[in-house]
Amino acid sequence: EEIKMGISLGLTGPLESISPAMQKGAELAMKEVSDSGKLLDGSTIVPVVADNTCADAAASVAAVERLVTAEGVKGIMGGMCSGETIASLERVGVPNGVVMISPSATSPALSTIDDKGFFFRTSPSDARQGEVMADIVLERGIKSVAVTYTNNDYGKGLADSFAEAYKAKGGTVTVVSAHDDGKADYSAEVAALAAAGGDALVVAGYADQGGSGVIQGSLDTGAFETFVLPDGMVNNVLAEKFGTQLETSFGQNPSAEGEGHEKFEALAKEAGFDGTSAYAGESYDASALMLLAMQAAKSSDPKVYKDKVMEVANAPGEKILPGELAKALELLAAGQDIDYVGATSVELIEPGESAGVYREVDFKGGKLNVVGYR
Amino acid sequence: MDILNALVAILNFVVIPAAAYGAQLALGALGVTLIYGILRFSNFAHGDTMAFGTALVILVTWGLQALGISLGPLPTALLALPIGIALTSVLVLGVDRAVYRFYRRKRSAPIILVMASVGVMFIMNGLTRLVIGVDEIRFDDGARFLISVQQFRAWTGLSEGLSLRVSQALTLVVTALACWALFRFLNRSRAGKAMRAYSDNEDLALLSGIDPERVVRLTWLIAAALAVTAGTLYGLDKSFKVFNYFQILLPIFAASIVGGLGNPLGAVAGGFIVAFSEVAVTYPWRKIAAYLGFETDGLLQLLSTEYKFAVSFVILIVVLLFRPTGLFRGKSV
Amino acid sequence: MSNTRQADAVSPWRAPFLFLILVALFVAEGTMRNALFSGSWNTALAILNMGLISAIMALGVNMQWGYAGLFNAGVVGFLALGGLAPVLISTEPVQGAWAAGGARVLVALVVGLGTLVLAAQVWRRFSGPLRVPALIAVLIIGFVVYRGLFDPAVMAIEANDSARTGNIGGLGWPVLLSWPVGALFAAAAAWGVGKVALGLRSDYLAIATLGIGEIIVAVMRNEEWLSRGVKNVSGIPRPVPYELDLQNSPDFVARAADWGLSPTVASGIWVKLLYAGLFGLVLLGLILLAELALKSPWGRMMRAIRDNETAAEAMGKDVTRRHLQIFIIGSAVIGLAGAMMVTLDGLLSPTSFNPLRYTFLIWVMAIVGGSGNNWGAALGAILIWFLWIKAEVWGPEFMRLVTAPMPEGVLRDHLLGSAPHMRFIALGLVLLVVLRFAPRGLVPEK
Amino acid sequence: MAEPYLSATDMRGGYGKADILNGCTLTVERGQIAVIVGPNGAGKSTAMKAVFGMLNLREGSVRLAGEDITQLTPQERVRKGMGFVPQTHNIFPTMTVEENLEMGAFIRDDDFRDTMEQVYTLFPAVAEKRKQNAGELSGGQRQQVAVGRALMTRPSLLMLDEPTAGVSPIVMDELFDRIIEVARTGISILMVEQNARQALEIADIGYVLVQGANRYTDTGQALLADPEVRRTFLGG
Amino acid sequence: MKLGGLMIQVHDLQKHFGGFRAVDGASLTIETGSITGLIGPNGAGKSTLFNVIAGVFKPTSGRVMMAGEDITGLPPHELFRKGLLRTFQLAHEFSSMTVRENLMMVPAGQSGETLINTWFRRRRIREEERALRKKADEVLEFLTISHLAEEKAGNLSGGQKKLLELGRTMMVDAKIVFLDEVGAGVNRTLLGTIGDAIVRLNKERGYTFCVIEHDMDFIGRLCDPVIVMAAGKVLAEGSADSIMKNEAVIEAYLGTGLKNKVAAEVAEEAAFAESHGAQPGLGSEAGHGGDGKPEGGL
Ligand SMILES: Nc1ncnc2c1ncn2[C@@H]1O[C@H](COP(=O)(O)OP(=O)(O)OP(=O)(O)O)[C@@H](O)[C@H]1O
Ligand SMILES: Nc1ncnc2c1ncn2[C@@H]1O[C@H](COP(=O)(O)OP(=O)(O)OP(=O)(O)O)[C@@H](O)[C@H]1O
Ligand SMILES: CC(C)C[C@H](N)C(=O)O
Ligand SMILES: [Mg+2]
Ligand SMILES: [Mg+2]
Repeated sequence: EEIKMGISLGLTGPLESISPAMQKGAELAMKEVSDSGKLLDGSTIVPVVADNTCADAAASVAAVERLVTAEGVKGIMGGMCSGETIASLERVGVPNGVVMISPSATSPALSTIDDKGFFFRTSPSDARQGEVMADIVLERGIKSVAVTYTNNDYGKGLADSFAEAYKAKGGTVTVVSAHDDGKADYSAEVAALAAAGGDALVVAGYADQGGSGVIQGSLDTGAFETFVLPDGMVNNVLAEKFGTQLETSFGQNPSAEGEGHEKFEALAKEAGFDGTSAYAGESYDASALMLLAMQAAKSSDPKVYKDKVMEVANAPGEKILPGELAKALELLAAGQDIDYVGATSVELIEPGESAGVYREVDFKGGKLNVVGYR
Repeated sequence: MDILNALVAILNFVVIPAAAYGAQLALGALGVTLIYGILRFSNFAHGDTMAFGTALVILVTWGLQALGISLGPLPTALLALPIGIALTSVLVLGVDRAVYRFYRRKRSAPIILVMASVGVMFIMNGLTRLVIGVDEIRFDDGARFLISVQQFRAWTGLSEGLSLRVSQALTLVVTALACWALFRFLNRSRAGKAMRAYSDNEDLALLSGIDPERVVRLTWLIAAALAVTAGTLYGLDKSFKVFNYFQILLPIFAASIVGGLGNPLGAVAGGFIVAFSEVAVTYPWRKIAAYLGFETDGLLQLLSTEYKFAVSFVILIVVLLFRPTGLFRGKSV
Repeated sequence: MSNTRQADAVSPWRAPFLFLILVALFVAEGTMRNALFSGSWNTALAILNMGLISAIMALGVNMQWGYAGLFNAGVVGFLALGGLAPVLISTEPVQGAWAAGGARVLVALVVGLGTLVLAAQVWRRFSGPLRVPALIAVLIIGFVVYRGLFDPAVMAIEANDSARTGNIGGLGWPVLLSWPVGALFAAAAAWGVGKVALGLRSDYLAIATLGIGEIIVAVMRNEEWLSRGVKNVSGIPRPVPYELDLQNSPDFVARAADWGLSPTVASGIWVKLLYAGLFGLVLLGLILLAELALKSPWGRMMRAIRDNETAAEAMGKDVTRRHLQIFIIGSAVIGLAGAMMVTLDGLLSPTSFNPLRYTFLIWVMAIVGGSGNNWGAALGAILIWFLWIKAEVWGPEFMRLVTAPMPEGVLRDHLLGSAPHMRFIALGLVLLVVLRFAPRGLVPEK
Repeated sequence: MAEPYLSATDMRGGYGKADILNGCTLTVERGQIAVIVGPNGAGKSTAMKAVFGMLNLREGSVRLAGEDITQLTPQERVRKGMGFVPQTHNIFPTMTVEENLEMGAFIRDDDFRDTMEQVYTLFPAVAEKRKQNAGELSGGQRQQVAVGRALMTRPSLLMLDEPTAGVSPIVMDELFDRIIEVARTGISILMVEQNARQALEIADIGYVLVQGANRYTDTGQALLADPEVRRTFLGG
Repeated sequence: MKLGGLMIQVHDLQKHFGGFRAVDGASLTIETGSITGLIGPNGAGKSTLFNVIAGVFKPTSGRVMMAGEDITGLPPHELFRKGLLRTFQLAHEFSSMTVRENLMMVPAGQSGETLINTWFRRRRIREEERALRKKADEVLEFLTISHLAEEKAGNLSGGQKKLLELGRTMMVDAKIVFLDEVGAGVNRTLLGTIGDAIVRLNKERGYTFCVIEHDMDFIGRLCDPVIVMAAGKVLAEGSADSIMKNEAVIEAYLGTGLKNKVAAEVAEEAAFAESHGAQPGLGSEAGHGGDGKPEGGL
């Protein structure tokens, strides 16, 4: 059987620069499974890519509609951005009964959405990240921060959950203000943040968007020296760009410790892309999960295999790392349990999202260093 | 001392950044306004012409850097600029030949030309991405700061710092020069007058022995030069990202309109109005107030920065209500 | 010396012919399975539905530009306002939201509006040196009172279960009702905007409306109490049955089987057909009204105004009033389309309201279709929308074609890797080609 | 007989499908004043445009100084020494009066300040307004600027489409005077006039154009003397 | 001419452009039922005065009354409803509409101009349209451009556009019509006919006219009184005869005749022009003699 799998990413638009690595990550898993020849008696996987533009819900719905109704995909690795994901899920995924596993849509709203069991994500809800971030900041002895967020559901949700947690734990938030992505200039935002003051600046944005614009402006004018950087910002690009200027900055992103991640990085390198790029690992895992669930359910019908996703993702069973998909398929075929770990230590909690293991990072020496996991 | 601190804070966070941003907008607006003034349509492809030109400049810069050529404290990109301009000019002239000339001959309504320019915008947009990809690119080398915050603090002993980047100073200087040169060119030189004559009354220009195609070519050449220069300076100051060059188009249009379309002085004034209204109106005065002896809890912010763009548009609309064709009495088709 | 444009004669068969082509495109999309078409009726209908809505938007733009020469570049704002209606009218009420601060917000808004009215009165009635200070005093006092009432009320509403709702909530009325309400919202805004800005000419009006559009969208993004701002409202009720319900209804499944369709596919098609019917009905109704108006002295008067305002004014036509009238009507139509679009999406997502997509693309549709011609605008809209969607597939396909003869290597990889960007190039090329062969639009005004 | 300086023979052509010109012939000798009169819409302006190459001719040819210029573009004709004042849209509205005149001298490389002074003495009213935008002038003043612009060109053939429309009597007299003077320097003049009686007074040759074809061709005096012509075309 | 009071009173009107006084304290009256001529050198401020009266420009100061009512600064469309019509010096046609439509759009209060009616009152509109069309065709007939009824107005010749300008004023019952150089560019034979029409409209329908024109033949034949403007002020006023003899007017405006060799001959022709005997632009008032003008000619 030839199984088509959809990949829905914002290949053009405001996140066009992190999409390629995500696409490659997803395709890597599919290729691995395909090459192994072990899925459902030698089925091959054909990835079909759709450009959801990230920003335009209507275009995303149209693109995903095409994947499902025209291409007849059996599952979708996507969507990418929360707003667009909600739209395509409600309009296409659920009505057509197609499983969607998003690597990166992190809005808390997706936890409560009525998905009829078709939606999962390999990233955690931002409700959790806010708490983790608040802990890290306080532990570093920073008692007062300014917060800027990218003005969308992701940024807003994250900023809110952080500010709430931080205040509850005794910190002071001097200001919470939005910045829009893709603006020509961030002087106004920097000026406002600087005027409000604070020991550090929390930047809940995107590394190659407004987020780095704000950081740039702050560094140039000397407004802030320390930046707190959540998932959208933790990125090698950022380290390359600012180098030692981020000496005192730190942050966290969903990503688990262990071999999984390193193995994935190696695989990615071999395949010619950067495995540490944001959400590349999550994309790999999302694809892998769907394919493994098929094997477990012995069916490529999403209505059937959707019930197996949680099962393959979680214990009990043998741990599966990136590059070991063939082994996992064999085990499943033999009726054994697996516990998929993958690139990001996947652990799905109800209602089908990553539990949220975060790695804490800093930028000492102009490099992205992992400090620990929590 | 505290008053000095307050002053420095305003300079550092409001005046200098807004002036630099204003100059960037102004430089872009000069190109838009020129095309509007002479060829009488709003060129939506201008932002992407800027992007395309800058992409070329970056490629050449990389080449130069690989050869070990540099300009000392100034960015190498300045050396690459002429080449970028030349290449972009070729492209732009080609586009005019392939696209706009047809509608000019047909005497199509300006709106048709605008729509054609939207088409060109899409194509250039894709082309730039093909050439250089979508990643953010930093290509500024040489010294970054004329005055850096640390230096300034060390010199003055003030607690507030002040920074002035090379790229900011460069942009300001280039903008002033470009505006002056363009103004003189249009109003004094023969070719410039021919361009204005053409824009006023095409047929009569023909009857005066002015070669319309030459005028058009010249216009595109200058516009291309302005676009590439604007794009490069902007990229040096911020960074190069294709997407941003589309986004900057809106404030550029706003700038050229509020100043009065077709008028170089207007473009520059418009650029600064837009920039200053964005930065100044949303500025929280708390810190300044504190330096002046009023401690408050509130931010003393008129409006939050989410509305900065809205604010600049409100100001723009108010200006237009009192000056319906812009501050400097622009044209309207 | 004449500056008049030479009108090429246009065959009367052109419009029907183009419509046939369009139909053929959709049929191809629905039936043919190849590199260019998907062969799925679901896709075809999905494109058609959004195409119909786009047609209504383009119709609104066409009314303003084509009939009256008003350059409204704030389409996205009126669209967004229209889109607010389904949320406020037909989503379920939010528990406790009204109690938290609903009344206070209303009072605050009334105070805000009252301030503006008062300020306008002051400006009109007063003269002399007191005028400006009085105006400023009114504005400042009004602003302070307004913020005093507004801010706490908003905080209270937003604090009310902010993860799931945090907004004022809807009335729970039928969603179809929200369509005219959406039109009304947009019309009301257009009235205010028109009063202020319609004195401006061409591109100046354009930039002013562009700004107003941005402001409206900015408000919708940031005023969370209203419609959750950037956190989006999803799950907006719809006027047609849900696919899953259909799939679970034995009746429907049986009928689908008669047609030889799987229940999933059939339910998708059926729902989309229902939508298409609704949208088509609205579109045709609007076109009918518009055509009747345009082919009567009213239309003649509008054309006269568009041609030469000074002369029309001297011939006794109240240009200002007529401009306002058509601006309001056009905006209402755009608002209606906005409400319909949000209903179709089931989602209000203010971040997606960007001017490229919802102002310029709509303009492209209206102009490519042929400004001044209702059928043209509709045709242009559906066609451009079709291309906008298909460019996603055709662009990369085109790239594959181009690179096929190339030797393996870095360049080829680079080009193939950049295939998605061909979407823009493809779209741009198509736009230019259409404009080239129909420089006054596909179906020009006679 | 030597060939006339300008001879446009048997011109046929129009804007769209229908022909406006139906075999119209115009000739002007060196230093002569030729005047075209005729009812509104007769095709006078069209004939002028045709002579100037702004209209595609289906038939007929235009020869200047013995050279066939039928295929030349208007610009090239300007360089051959033709100057033209159109009936409408004949100024650059957002340029100053002075710049308008400068544009008239665009193809001249020599010093044209003299000529400009002459134009200013001819039209003192516009001299006062030399720094003002031409678009802000009154109707008659614009007309004066337009004629002034053409005079700046120093053409060898000057074509004027209703130069005196909207011009006050005193200026009109000056203008006709000046035209005679110009013609005496050897420049040929081809003009359309509705102030026909005055124009024919000074005309060496007059053409009455009706529906794109020559109806009468004679000396100015002869046409003035013809009662039929007077009644139907010159207003009694 | 029987006069029934004052149709228009202009009181100390000023209109400045920047520092320039285009109209500089003009006061004048137009009597009901008259055909008043307004002449003056180029740039005297005639068109500007018209534009102020017709509401295109707001006056810098001064007042305009129409039939005793203050109409200063009213917008043009309201003036139209009060019966004040005007034509433009530079033709303002509706260029993308046909010539007939240009005329049919003129009358005010057409029921088809109300949006609701266009949907629910089709019958009534059709009837009105039929009547309008008939009227428009009559006007076209009169202006000798019936064959152009379906032509786009933008394609008309210069003179035809002028005719259309005039034709529009004939579509409704006006009280006062301001004509700004209808004659410029119009064939003189046709202008004669237009003159007749003006007289007829004046006599039969009681229109008051105010006419700017540089063709003194035309002015002389039609107008009484004639007002002369110069430099933004009223220079002289009186019958056409007296005006043409007025030294100041001759100096500022009329000039001393066509200074060429045939001036005398022209003067002779003037003799057989009856009525006021004015030979336009020629200024040679030979027929009346004794005005002390030089013979003219070089
Ligand atoms: N918009 C304007 N700005 C500046 N000056 C102006 C403007 N409009 C008119 N003028 C000046 O006002 C004066 C009067 O112009 P107006 O058009 O009223 O003259 P006119 O008497 O109608 O002349 P003509 O007989 O040539 O039509 C002229 O000198 C003209 O230059
Ligand atoms: N651009 C055009 N397109 C189509 N027809 C035109 C165009 N210009 C003029 N015509 C038509 O050509 C005919 C002749 O026009 P032309 O301008 O040559 O007349 P004219 O003799 O100069 O008249 P006038 O004395 O009124 O200026 C007219 O019937 C007019 O309707
Ligand atoms: C790609 C990610 C940064 C997207 C983001 N987490 C969102 O939900 O929108
Ligand atoms: Mg003519
Ligand atoms: Mg005048």
